[in-house]
Amino acid sequence: MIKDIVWIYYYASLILITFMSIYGIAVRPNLLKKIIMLSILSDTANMLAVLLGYHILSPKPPVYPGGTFSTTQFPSQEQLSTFAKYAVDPIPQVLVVTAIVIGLAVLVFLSFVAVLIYRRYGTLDMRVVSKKARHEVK
Amino acid sequence: MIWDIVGWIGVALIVLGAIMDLIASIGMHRFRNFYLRLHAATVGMIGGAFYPLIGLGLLSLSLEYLGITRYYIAGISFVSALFVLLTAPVGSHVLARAAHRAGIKPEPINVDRLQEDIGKGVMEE
Amino acid sequence: MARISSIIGVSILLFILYIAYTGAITPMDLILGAIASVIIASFTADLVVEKAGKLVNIKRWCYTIAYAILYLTVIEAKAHWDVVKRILHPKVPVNPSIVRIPYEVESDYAKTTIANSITNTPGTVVVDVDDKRKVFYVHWIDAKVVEDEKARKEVSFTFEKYAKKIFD
Amino acid sequence: MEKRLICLGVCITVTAFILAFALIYTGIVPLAPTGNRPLATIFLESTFNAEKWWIWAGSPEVVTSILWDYRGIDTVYETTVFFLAIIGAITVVRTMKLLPETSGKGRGLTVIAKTITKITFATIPIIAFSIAVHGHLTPGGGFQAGSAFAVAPLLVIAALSLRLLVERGWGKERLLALRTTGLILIGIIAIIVPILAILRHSIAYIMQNQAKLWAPAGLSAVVDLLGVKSLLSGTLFWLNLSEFLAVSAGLSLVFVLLAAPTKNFDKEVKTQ
Repeated sequence: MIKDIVWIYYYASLILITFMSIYGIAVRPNLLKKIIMLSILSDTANMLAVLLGYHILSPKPPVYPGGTFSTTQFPSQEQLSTFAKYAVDPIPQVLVVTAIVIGLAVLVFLSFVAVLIYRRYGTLDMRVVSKKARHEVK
Repeated sequence: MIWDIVGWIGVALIVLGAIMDLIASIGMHRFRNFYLRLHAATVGMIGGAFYPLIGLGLLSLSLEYLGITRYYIAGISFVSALFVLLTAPVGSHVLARAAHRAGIKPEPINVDRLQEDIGKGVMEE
Repeated sequence: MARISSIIGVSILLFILYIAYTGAITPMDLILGAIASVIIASFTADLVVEKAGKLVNIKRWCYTIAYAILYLTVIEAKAHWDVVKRILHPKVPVNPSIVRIPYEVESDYAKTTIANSITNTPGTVVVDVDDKRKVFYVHWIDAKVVEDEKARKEVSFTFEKYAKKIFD
Repeated sequence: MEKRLICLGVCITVTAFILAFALIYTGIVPLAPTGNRPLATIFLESTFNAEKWWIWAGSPEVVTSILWDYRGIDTVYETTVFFLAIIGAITVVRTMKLLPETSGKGRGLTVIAKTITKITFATIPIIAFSIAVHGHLTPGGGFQAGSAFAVAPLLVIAALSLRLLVERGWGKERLLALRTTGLILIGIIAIIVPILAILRHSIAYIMQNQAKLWAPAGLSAVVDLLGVKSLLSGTLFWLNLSEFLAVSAGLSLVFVLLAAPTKNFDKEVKTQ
């Protein structure tokens, strides 16, 4: 029962952070704060994916059979089956590694755009920037 | 036998770290200005991060069933602890300096020698 | 010549760090660590080391170990206990001041050791440092004395004694 | 105003809990699972199982072996996206010349911050290298190691100065060249197994690592050094190493360009 409550709490807190970051992206006028909120949003999505791959572990942490650094013998099929029963699902983690890289790429590009906007308009407040840009078009 | 004792020392350090973290967060709440809160943050940094990392290293060294992985965990813990010890005070110092330069007054205060020296023009801003 | 000796010293330290971080001593790790530490030392050594001779001085290393043991057990415990008492006391008694603390060491590492030791003990934070007049400005949570020399005796006397022996 | 904010907070929290309940009891997300999915079990059992030699990846690090061995092409495209972003960033500042004279005064912070930054500048690269060369054995890998490495120039920019970095040769052109070298190395490693296979009159796929049942070619997973067998996991080690080179140079380049002072930008913003 307590386990279930903890689990619901995990999901609810992630959804809460999602709401807050969407609020920040939509309402805050400062471009830098929008970018920070966007990175928080992508991190929350990654966290959700990792949480989907998690499951209740054994009392002892699972230890990889066979030596990790110097290999004298390879682990057998039974050892690996026991390990696979207790280890965490690796596939969401693989997806998250990819997603982190894409998120970083977006962040790098957005920060350069922010730098460029600041050089051009002297401010990062999007209300002022859009007003100035409209003025320029006319 | 000796490794049992080392393991229990590690556990004790980790528990001590948890308590220190709790006290530090209470202190962050109860102290009333930025500079005083830095002292509470130091409690959280050294008592709450450095000692538990040492404890984690000792604990993992004492766990036989981890095999060769335990040296790896212990090495990472000790090196991280060393880096916390080196870099945490620099963070506090830089934050305090930036706050003082930004004009945040350390209230309440008895004597502020830095402000006096800046007023005299001895200490360059 | 000085450059080569400092590169050798720094690469030995980096190699020890690599092995400690990796936690394994297979031949592959040893070879890769040696190559990497020499390469990294070659482009950072002149920043890190001023005089390579100090690196191999056994006496300085002994003082370092003695200071680490003394600092991490006795001094830290005392300072923690003091601040924890203040936090948990119902009235939160504080008596803060920013005091001047002069120092007399020469090298950058010694200054940094003193400043980090002061900041790492809860209750004292180095706010600013003046290189020309050789003073730290320290925010002290319980300023019993505010005169320079007395405050120095209270706050940084031990740190300075050891820092002088280790780095100067 | 205060009341409205509190109401809003309570409403959002309640909505979040209701949504979490809905997600769980409609079966979209699992509630406290106790076992792995079959696919995960297959991956966990096959990446380092010498008995199933026809699908093993030769690496005990499951994430790395899935990433570089089973889904290698995908990773190549992901790397492409990241480096396209860096190329886009460079295009934004393409006419900028980064010289020591035009990269700031170089005053920096106090002596304490400077000394510690020097120490970390020397030690972060060796830690990052350790993460990179154990990417096929422990969690971590080329990208993570590169990100860790790029913290070193960032700290130097913050505490010492950009000028020192540029004077020591961390300029735009050299970092770009290093990044390109890393990318070319990734490309070469991706096609080296097919080339070897063609030379031996057999077949292999691009990005292949170990020998598969239908493509019996591959690099050896174990290397014998001075009588001790160490895992090298075929191409995984070399891919991690070249990714480390590319990512660390690319991210350092991004930080250096972001920290460049306004003067360098002025001319080109006016021309655009």
